[in-house]
Amino acid sequence: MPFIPHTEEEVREMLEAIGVQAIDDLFDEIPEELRCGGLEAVPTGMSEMEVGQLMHRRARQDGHAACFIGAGAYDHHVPAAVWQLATRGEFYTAYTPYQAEASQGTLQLLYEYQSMMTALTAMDVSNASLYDGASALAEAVLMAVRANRKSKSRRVLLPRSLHPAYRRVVHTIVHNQDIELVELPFDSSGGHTDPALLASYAGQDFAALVIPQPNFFGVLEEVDALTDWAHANGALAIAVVNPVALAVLKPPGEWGRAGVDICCGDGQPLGAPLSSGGPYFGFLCCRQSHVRQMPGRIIGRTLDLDGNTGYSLTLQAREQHIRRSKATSNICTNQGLMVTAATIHMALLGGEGLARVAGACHENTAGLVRRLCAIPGVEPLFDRPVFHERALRLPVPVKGVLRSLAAHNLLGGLDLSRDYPELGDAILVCATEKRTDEEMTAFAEKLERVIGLQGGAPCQLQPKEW
Amino acid sequence: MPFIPHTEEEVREMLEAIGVQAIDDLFDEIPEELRCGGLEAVPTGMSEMEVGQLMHRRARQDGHAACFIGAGAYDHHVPAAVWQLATRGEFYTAYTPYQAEASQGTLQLLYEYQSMMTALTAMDVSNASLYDGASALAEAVLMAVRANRKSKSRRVLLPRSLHPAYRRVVHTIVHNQDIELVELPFDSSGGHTDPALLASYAGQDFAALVIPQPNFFGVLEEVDALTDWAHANGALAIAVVNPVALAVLKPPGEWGRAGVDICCGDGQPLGAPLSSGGPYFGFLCCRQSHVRQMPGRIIGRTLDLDGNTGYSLTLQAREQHIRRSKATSNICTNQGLMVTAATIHMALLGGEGLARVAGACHENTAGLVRRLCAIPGVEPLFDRPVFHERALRLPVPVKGVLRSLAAHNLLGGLDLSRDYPELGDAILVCATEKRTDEEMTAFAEKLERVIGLQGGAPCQLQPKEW
Amino acid sequence: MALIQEQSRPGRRAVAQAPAGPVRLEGIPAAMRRQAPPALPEVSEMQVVRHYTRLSQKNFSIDTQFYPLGSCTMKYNPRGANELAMLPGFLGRHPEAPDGHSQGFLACMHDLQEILREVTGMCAVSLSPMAGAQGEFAGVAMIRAYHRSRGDDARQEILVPDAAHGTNPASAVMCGYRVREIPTGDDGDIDLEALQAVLGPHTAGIMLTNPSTLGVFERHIGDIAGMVHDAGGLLYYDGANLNAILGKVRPGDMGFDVIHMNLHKTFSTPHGGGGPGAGPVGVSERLEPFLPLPLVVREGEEYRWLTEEDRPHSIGRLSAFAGNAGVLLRAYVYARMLGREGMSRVADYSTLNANYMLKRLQEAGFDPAYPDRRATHEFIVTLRRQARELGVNTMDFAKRLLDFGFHAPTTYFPLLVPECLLIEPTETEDKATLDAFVAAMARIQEEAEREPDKVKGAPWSLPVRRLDDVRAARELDLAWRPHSS
Amino acid sequence: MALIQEQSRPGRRAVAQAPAGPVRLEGIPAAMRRQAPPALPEVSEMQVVRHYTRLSQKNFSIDTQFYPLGSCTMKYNPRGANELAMLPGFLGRHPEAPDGHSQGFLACMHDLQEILREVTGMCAVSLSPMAGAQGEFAGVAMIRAYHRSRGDDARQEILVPDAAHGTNPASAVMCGYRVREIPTGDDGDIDLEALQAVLGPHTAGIMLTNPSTLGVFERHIGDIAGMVHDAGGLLYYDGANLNAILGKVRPGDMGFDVIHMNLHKTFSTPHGGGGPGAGPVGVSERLEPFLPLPLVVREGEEYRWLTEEDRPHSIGRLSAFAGNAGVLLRAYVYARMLGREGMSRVADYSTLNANYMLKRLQEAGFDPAYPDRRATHEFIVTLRRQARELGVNTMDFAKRLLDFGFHAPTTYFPLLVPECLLIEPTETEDKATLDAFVAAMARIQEEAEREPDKVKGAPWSLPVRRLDDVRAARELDLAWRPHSS
Ligand SMILES: Cc1ncc(COP(=O)(O)O)c(C=O)c1O
Ligand SMILES: Cc1ncc(COP(=O)(O)O)c(C=O)c1O
Repeated sequence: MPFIPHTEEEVREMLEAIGVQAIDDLFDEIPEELRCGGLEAVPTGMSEMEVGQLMHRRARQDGHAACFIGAGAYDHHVPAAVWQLATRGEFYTAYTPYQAEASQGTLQLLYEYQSMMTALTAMDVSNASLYDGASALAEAVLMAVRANRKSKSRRVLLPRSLHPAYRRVVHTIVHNQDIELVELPFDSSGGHTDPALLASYAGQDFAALVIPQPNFFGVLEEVDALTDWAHANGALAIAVVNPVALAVLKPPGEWGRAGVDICCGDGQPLGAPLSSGGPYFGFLCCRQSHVRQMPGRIIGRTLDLDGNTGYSLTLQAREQHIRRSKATSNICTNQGLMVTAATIHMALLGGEGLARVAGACHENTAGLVRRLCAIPGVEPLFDRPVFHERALRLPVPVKGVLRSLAAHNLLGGLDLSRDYPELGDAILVCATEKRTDEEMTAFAEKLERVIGLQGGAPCQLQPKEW
Repeated sequence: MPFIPHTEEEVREMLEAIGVQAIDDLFDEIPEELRCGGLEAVPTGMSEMEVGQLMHRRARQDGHAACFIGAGAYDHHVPAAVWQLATRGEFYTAYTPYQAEASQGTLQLLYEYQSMMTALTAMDVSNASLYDGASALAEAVLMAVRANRKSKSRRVLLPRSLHPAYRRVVHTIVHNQDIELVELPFDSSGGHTDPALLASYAGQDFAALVIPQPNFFGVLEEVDALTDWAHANGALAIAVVNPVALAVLKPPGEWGRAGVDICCGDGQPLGAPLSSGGPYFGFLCCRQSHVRQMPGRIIGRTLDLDGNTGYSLTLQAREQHIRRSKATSNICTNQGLMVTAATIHMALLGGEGLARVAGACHENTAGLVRRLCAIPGVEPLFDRPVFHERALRLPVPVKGVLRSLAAHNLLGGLDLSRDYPELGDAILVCATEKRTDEEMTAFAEKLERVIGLQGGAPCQLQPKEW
Repeated sequence: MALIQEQSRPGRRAVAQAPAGPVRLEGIPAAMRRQAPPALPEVSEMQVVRHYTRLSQKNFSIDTQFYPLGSCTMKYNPRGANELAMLPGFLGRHPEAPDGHSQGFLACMHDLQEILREVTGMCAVSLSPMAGAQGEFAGVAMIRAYHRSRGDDARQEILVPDAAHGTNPASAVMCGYRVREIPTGDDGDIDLEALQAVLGPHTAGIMLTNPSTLGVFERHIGDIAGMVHDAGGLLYYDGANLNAILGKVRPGDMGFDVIHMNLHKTFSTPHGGGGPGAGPVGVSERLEPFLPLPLVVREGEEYRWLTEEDRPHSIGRLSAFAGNAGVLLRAYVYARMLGREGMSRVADYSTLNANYMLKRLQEAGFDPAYPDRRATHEFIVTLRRQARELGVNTMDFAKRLLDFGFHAPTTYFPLLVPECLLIEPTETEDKATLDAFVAAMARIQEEAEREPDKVKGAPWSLPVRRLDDVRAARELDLAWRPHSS
Repeated sequence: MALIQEQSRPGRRAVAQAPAGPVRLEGIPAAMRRQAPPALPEVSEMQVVRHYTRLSQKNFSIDTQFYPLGSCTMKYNPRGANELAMLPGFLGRHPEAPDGHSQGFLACMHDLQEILREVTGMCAVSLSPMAGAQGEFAGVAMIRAYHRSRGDDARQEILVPDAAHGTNPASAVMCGYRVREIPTGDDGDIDLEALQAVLGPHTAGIMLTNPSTLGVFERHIGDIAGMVHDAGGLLYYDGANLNAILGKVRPGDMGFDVIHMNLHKTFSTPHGGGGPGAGPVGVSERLEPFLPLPLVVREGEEYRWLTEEDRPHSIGRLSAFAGNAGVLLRAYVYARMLGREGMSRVADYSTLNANYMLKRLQEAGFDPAYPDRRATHEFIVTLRRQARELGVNTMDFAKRLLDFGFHAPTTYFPLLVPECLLIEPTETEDKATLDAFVAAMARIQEEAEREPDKVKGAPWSLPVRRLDDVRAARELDLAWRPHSS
C-alpha cells in the first residue's frame, strides 16, 4: 500500500488490541446509507515511475518559450541554493511553528525575514506572509479601515493603474464587508495617477488611498505627492510595491513627509519561480502603531528560561485560533516555504545584488523597448519613467501578433485590451535580467515580420529615437 | 569575488597581522620566472544565471530519446527520495569519514550498505565501494592473485563473453603488474562460456576464473559448473554480477558447491542515473578469509568509551594512507555518494521491490524481442536464457539502422560489430522497466520500416514464433 | 545561533548570484531613487548555505519526527511529488502564457478538479483558494451570493459549533456574517435541540466538519442537514478532516452544499513550516454558478481557463493568477499514486492508528475525552485529572514529549475540552512508532508523579528551553536593526 | 540510532517505488533463480526518508561546519553546480548514445579539457580518471609506456619524497615500479644531495606535489626538474595541492611531464562522504600519445570521442565508459563561474587565509613545523611540545575541536612531522571563522593545562564518544545479520 507501513501481522495485532474484527468495523458510527462506492471517476493508482513519465511528458509539452510577459510575475534568476535549502525536509515538512522550542529553525528564519522586509521597505514591522500580493492588498485595505482613527469611512481609493487582477481580488474579498472601492483614473499620456486630479476628491472621507509603485503599466507614480495627499485628507496611505524595484526605488517608509502607513506586495520576485502563478507570497509591513491591526503571523525575539535568546509567534491574540470571530483576519496557513525561499534569496543577493538585478531589468527593458520602437508603428503608450515594464501601442491587432510570436516560442507580452479596451492595440512588455540580447533581437525581428505580414503602419523612413 | 567572502577591510587587517603589504607578497617563495600569465584560454567568469542558461541549452540539445541500450548502464527508475536525500549537504559535502565521531551518519549508512550487499550477494563481507564495475574487476583480479594460497600463478581466465570495456580496463590496470589475461571463447550458439570447453585448460595453473552473470550478451552462464571448475583447478572464482539481476538470480555466494571467492560489479543499477556513464560505483564482496586482501574502505561496528554502539573505518592497515607502497590498492577517494544513493535506493525497494524491477525488465525485454523478431530477418543470435538483454541479428548493416532510429529519437541498441566483428550485423537490446508498450511498439514499427527501406531479407509469410 | 544579519560585513557579496554592476538607472529620476541599497545581509554564498542548513536542523519535521498534531494531518509528503512539481517545464511557465503553451499544465489541473469532485461527491470544484481559510471564505461567500441571488437578504447569521476551528467564525465574519455558536452534547455530537432553537429565516448556513474536531463522527448529520435545509440554510463542510473519511463517505452524500479541502492535509502536500497550502472548494449544483475563478474546462482535446465572461455570477477571483499551482501539482501527483483504491486506505489506516493509540493510551492510564465513542482519524485525551492531582498540565506534557523526540499533539484545542491533547497519528506511521509514543506518555506520567519538575521544566534537550511568550508580546522585538542586539 | 535493517518488518514495502508484481521469470530456469528475494530492509518510504534524514544530521560537512582538513581542500561546493549537472538532459544520457545525441554533453567535456590544459600549462588533458589515485596510476602508467616505447626498460624505480601522500607510492607499485623515498631537509625542501645520489638509469621518474604536503613551496623545483630530466627520468605532479597555485604558477611551466588534478579539491566538486571525485591527467607533448581514453575532440562544429583507433598507443581505458561524467560537469560549471580572473583569486585567498591563521596560532602559542617558511594554502602546526609537557596529543586536540563545532585538521600526516596538524582553511572561509578556530585552539590549550581529562576524553557532545578502533579491527563486525545485534 503506497505510503502505508502496516504489515498484515501488525494490523491483526492492532485490531485485536482495539477489540474489533476488521478495519471496517471502526467505521460503525457512520450511518450505513451514507457509505460511498468505489470512486470510479478516479483513475487507479500508479507507481512513482508511471506518474513521473506522465508529468515529464506534460511538463515538456508546454515548451521553453522566451518570456517577455511580466504583469505581476517576473522571470528572475533564482540561485540554485535557494530551493536546495528550502526543500530540506526540516523546512519543507514542518508545520506552522506552534511549538516554538521545536521550531527555532523556522522561527529564527522568519524573524530574519521580517528584518529584511523592514529594511527593504523602511517600515517598522512586517508580518510573516499572506497568500499573495493581491490578497495581501485586500487585507491591507481591511486593516486600513480598522486602523484609521481619523476616519470611520469604509471607502477606499483604488487607482485604475493598479494591476487589474489585484483590483478584482480586492473587490471579491472586501465587498462582503461593505467596503466601497472608488476607482481613480490614470493620466492618458503619463499612464500614472496625476496628483492634481485628486483635488476633486478632497474633502470626501476616505479610509485609505492605494498607491502602486511601479503601477501595472510599469510606470512610476508620484508617490510623495500621493502619500502626502492621503495624509492631508485623513486617509491612510497603502503602498503596493515590487520588492525588487525597492532595491533601487525610494522605499514606502520614506514616501512623502511621513511615509506610508501600510505597505504590501507580492514576494514572487524574491526567489519564487514563475510556476504558473503560484505559490508566491504576499508581504505586509506597517508602522509600529498599527501592529495590533495586522493580519497574519508575527514572530518575536524573546528569552528562554535560562535567559538565552529564542524566537516565538507573538501577538497571537490578533489571530483566529485565539480571537475567532474577532480576529484581524481568517488566515491560518500562510506561504511559509515561499518566505523561506525569499529569505535565503535575499541573503544570497544582499542589497547590492538586488539593486543589480533591478538595474539589469531596467536596462534590459529599455533596450528591448528601443529595439521594438524602431519598428514602424510601434511606440510607447506613456511618456513617464518606468521600472522594468512598458506599455506599447501596435499598428495591428494584438491577438494575432501574440499568437504568431508564440508559435516562434516567444511570449511577446501581455495583451492589454482585455482589461484596458480604451488603450486600443496595446501590449505590456517586460525584459528581466534573464532575457539575453539574442532573445531581444529575435523578438524585434519577429515582431517586425509579423507586423509587416499583417500590414502594419506605412513604413517610416526615419526610425524613431527612443 | 565568487565564493570568496573577504571584504577589503578584512584583507587589510589580515595582511597587517601577517606583516606583508599585499597578497602577492605571500607568493615570494615562488621563483619569479615561473609565475604564469593570465590564462587567456580560459573564458572570463560568468554568473550562475549565465552558466545556467548555457547548461540548460546544452542539456536540452541532447534530447529525450527512448533508450534501448543497456550494455553495462541501465535506465532504471530512481525514486525521487534517493537524490533528494543524497544531495543533503550533510552527505553531499562531507569528506571521507576519518573523524568517526563527526561522521556517524555516513559511517552507519556505509555499514548498512555493506549489510545490504552481503545479503544481496550471499557473501561474507563487502567493502564500501571502488570506482566502477570495470575497475572493481581489475582490483578483484589483483586481489585474487594475492589471495590465492594454492597457486602462485599470475594468469587469469577472462571470458570473451565479458563486457568488452571491462576486459580493456582490466588489461590497462593489471598488465603493469605482469598479470596475464587468458581469453575464454564463447559458444557460438549459446553465447555463453561452455563449461565443457574448460577441459582444455585443466591442469594449467590459473590464479582465478572470472564469471560474468549475466554476461555481456545478457546470457545466463552456467555459474555452478564454472565455479566448481575453478575450485577443482586451484583457481579462485570471481563473479561479475548485475545487482538488480541478483534479486532474482542465484547469488554468487551460493554458486556451485562452495560459492565464489570474490564477487564484484557495477552498482549503477542501484540508484545511479545513466548520467553519461558516471559517476557509478564498483562493489566488491568476498569471503571472510580474504578480507585482509580486500582493497578499499571497510566500516566496522564497535563501541565508544561509554559502551554505546558506533561505527568507524577499520582494517585501515590494508590501505595506502597507512601501508603506502605495500597497500592492497592505491584507492583513496571512492564513490561514497553513489553508495549513499544505492543504500537509500535498496532500502526503498527492499528485496521484493528489487525482484519486481528485475522481473519487469526481464518481461519487457522478452516482449521487445518478441516484437522485433516478428520482423523478417531479425532473429536472436543465441538460444540460451537471458536476463534483460538480448543480442539480435539484423538483415541489413547495423550502423545505418541505428542512425535512422536515432533520428526518430530511439536509441535502438548497441552495435555489436565494434567489439565482436565475428557476429556480423548484430545489435544488443535492452528494455528496462521504464520502457513502455508504446515505446516498444514504436521501436518495432520503425525498425521494420528502416529495414524495409534498406532492403532487408525477403519477407517471410509466417512471422517467427518467439 | 547568530542571525544572518549579524554575520554581515560591509562590501561582501555572493558574486555569482547577481548581474555584473554597476547599477545604471538612466530612465529613473534621482528623486524617485533610493539613496543606498537596502541593508540586507552581506554574506557569502557558503555562509548562506551553512547558516540555513544549520538553522533547518533546529526544526522538528515530518522527515525527522513523529508529528501527531491533531487536526493538521501531518503525514508523509512524498518526495516524488516535490520532484515532479519542480520540473523545469512547470517552474518556468508564466501564469499568463497562452493556452497553447499550457496544455500540459492545464491537463493536470483539469484531472485534479475531476478527482476532487469524485472523492467529495460534489458537483463541481474550483482549485483557486490558497489555503483552507481562503476556501472557507470562498464557500461562505458563495452561500451569501446564493441567498442574494434569490433576494433572500435576511439571512445574516452563520452557525458554528463550539468545537469549530477558529478559521470558521473568522471566515464567516470576513464575509460580513454574524456568527452564532452551537453547543456540543456530552457525547460529542451537536446538541440538536439547541440547533433547532437557533435556526430560522436569519440562518444563512452552518459550518461543520465531520468528523468534528473532537475526533468523533457526527452521527446525526442526516438530521442536521434536513433541519438546516428546512430552515432555508446551507451546509458548509470544513474539509480539514477529510483524511478520516476518504473513500468511505462523501460530504456531498451527507448533504453538504459546499466544501473546502485542505490539500496540505488530506492530499499530503508539505506544510512548509507554515504553508503554502491549497484549499479547493467543491459545490452542489445550485452553487456552481458562484464558484471562484479561474476554472479549467476541457473542450474536445483542448483545455482552457473559464473566466468572468463564462461565469458572470462567480464570486470572483481570490488570487492574482490561479492559486497555488505548485501545491496543486503536488496534490495531483499524490492522488495519481494513490489512485481510486488507495483513497479509502487512507481512511482505513489513519482510523486504525488512531483507535489503536487511543486504546493503548487508555491502558496506560490516560482519559479519553469521549470514552464511549469510536475514534476517527484523531482523538482527544484530557489531562484534567493529572493537572488537578499532580499540578502537571497539558503544556508540560507537550513540552516534555519534545525531549523524547516526538512533536507534541495539538494542545488546548478544541476549547471546550479542558487540558486536552488532540492526537492524530495519520496512516503513514507504523505501529512501532505509535507504541514508542505511548511508552513516552506513560514515562512522562511516571515522571509527573515522581519528579514533576522534570516535566514542568521541559524541554531540556532542545535548542532553547521554554520561551517567555509574555515577554515576547510585551517587549515587542520584531525585527533586527543594526546594533539592536 | 537503530539500523534501517532493524526497522524492517516482513511484508512491508514502499509500494509506489516498484512495478506491480508478481515477478514472472518465464525465460529463466528455476535452477538459476534465487530461492527468495534478498533480505533487504522492508520499510516504508517515510521510514527511509526519516532514517536517512536523521542519519545525515550526524555528519559534519562543509555545509554545516568549518572543515580545515589539510591536503583535502574542503571548500564550498557551489549548489549551482549540483543543480546544473543534474538537469534531466544530462542525467538521462546513456553513455553509448550516439555522438549526434551527445553534442551538448561533449561540448562541456571539450571545454573542460581546454580549461584544465590552460590552467596546468600542459599540452593535452584526459578527463577519464575517476579520482586522484587513478590519475596517479594513469600518469605513472604513461611514464612507463613512454620509457617502454623507447626501449628503455631499465627504468624500474619511482622516487617519492617522504612527505608524499600514500597514494603516490601505492600508485607507483600498481604500475609495477619499485619505490624509493627521498628525504626532506629541515627547511621543508627536498634534500637535493640525497636526490642526486639516487638518480640514475634505473630512474623512471619522480612524483612530487608542489607545494608539498608540508605546506611549503619547493623552491628548487627548477633544479629538481633539471636533475631528473638529465638522469632520463620524468616528473610527475600530484595535483592535490593545485588550489595553492591556481593562476600563479603552472606545473607545465615548472617542468612537469605529467600531472593529475583532484577536481573534488581544486575545482570544488563535493566530496560526498568519500567520493566520487575526478582525477583528470595532463601531459607534456611527449606523453600525449599515451593519454588514457576516451578523449573529446572538436572537428569543425562537431564533437566526437577519440578511441583506440585514433590513439593506438594509449595506455587504455580506466573505466567502462568515460569516467565520472557528472563530477566533470560540476567542475565545468565551477570553472565557468570562476573564469580566468577567478582562478588566481583562489590561490590568493586560500594563501592569505593560511598565512593569517598560522600567524594567529603562533601568537596563541602554537609551534609551526616550518617557522621560517611562508605558508602556502596550508601549513603544519606540531604539538610535540604539548604532548611531551602536558600528555595531551594531537588526536586529543583533534577530538576536542569537534566539541567546538570545528572539524579537525588532518592529523599525523605527513608522517615525518611528529604530532602534526595539517591545516587548510581554503579561500571560501571568512576571517571570523578563522578567528573562532584559533580561539578554540587557544581554549583547548588552556584546558590541556588545567583540566587535561576534558581534552583527553573528548569529544563529549557528539553522537558518540571516542570509538574503540582496536576492538573494531579485532572483533570484526562488518555486516548486520538477522539477530546479530
Ligand atoms: C479544522 C480546520 N479547519 C480549517 C483549517 C484552516 O485551514 P488552513 O490552515 O489551510 O487555512 C484548519 C487548519 O489548521 C483546521 O484544522
Ligand atoms: C596529496 C594527495 N595526493 C593524492 C591524493 C589522492 O587523491 P584521491 O583521494 O582523489 O584518490 C590525495 C587525496 O587525499 C592527496 O591529498
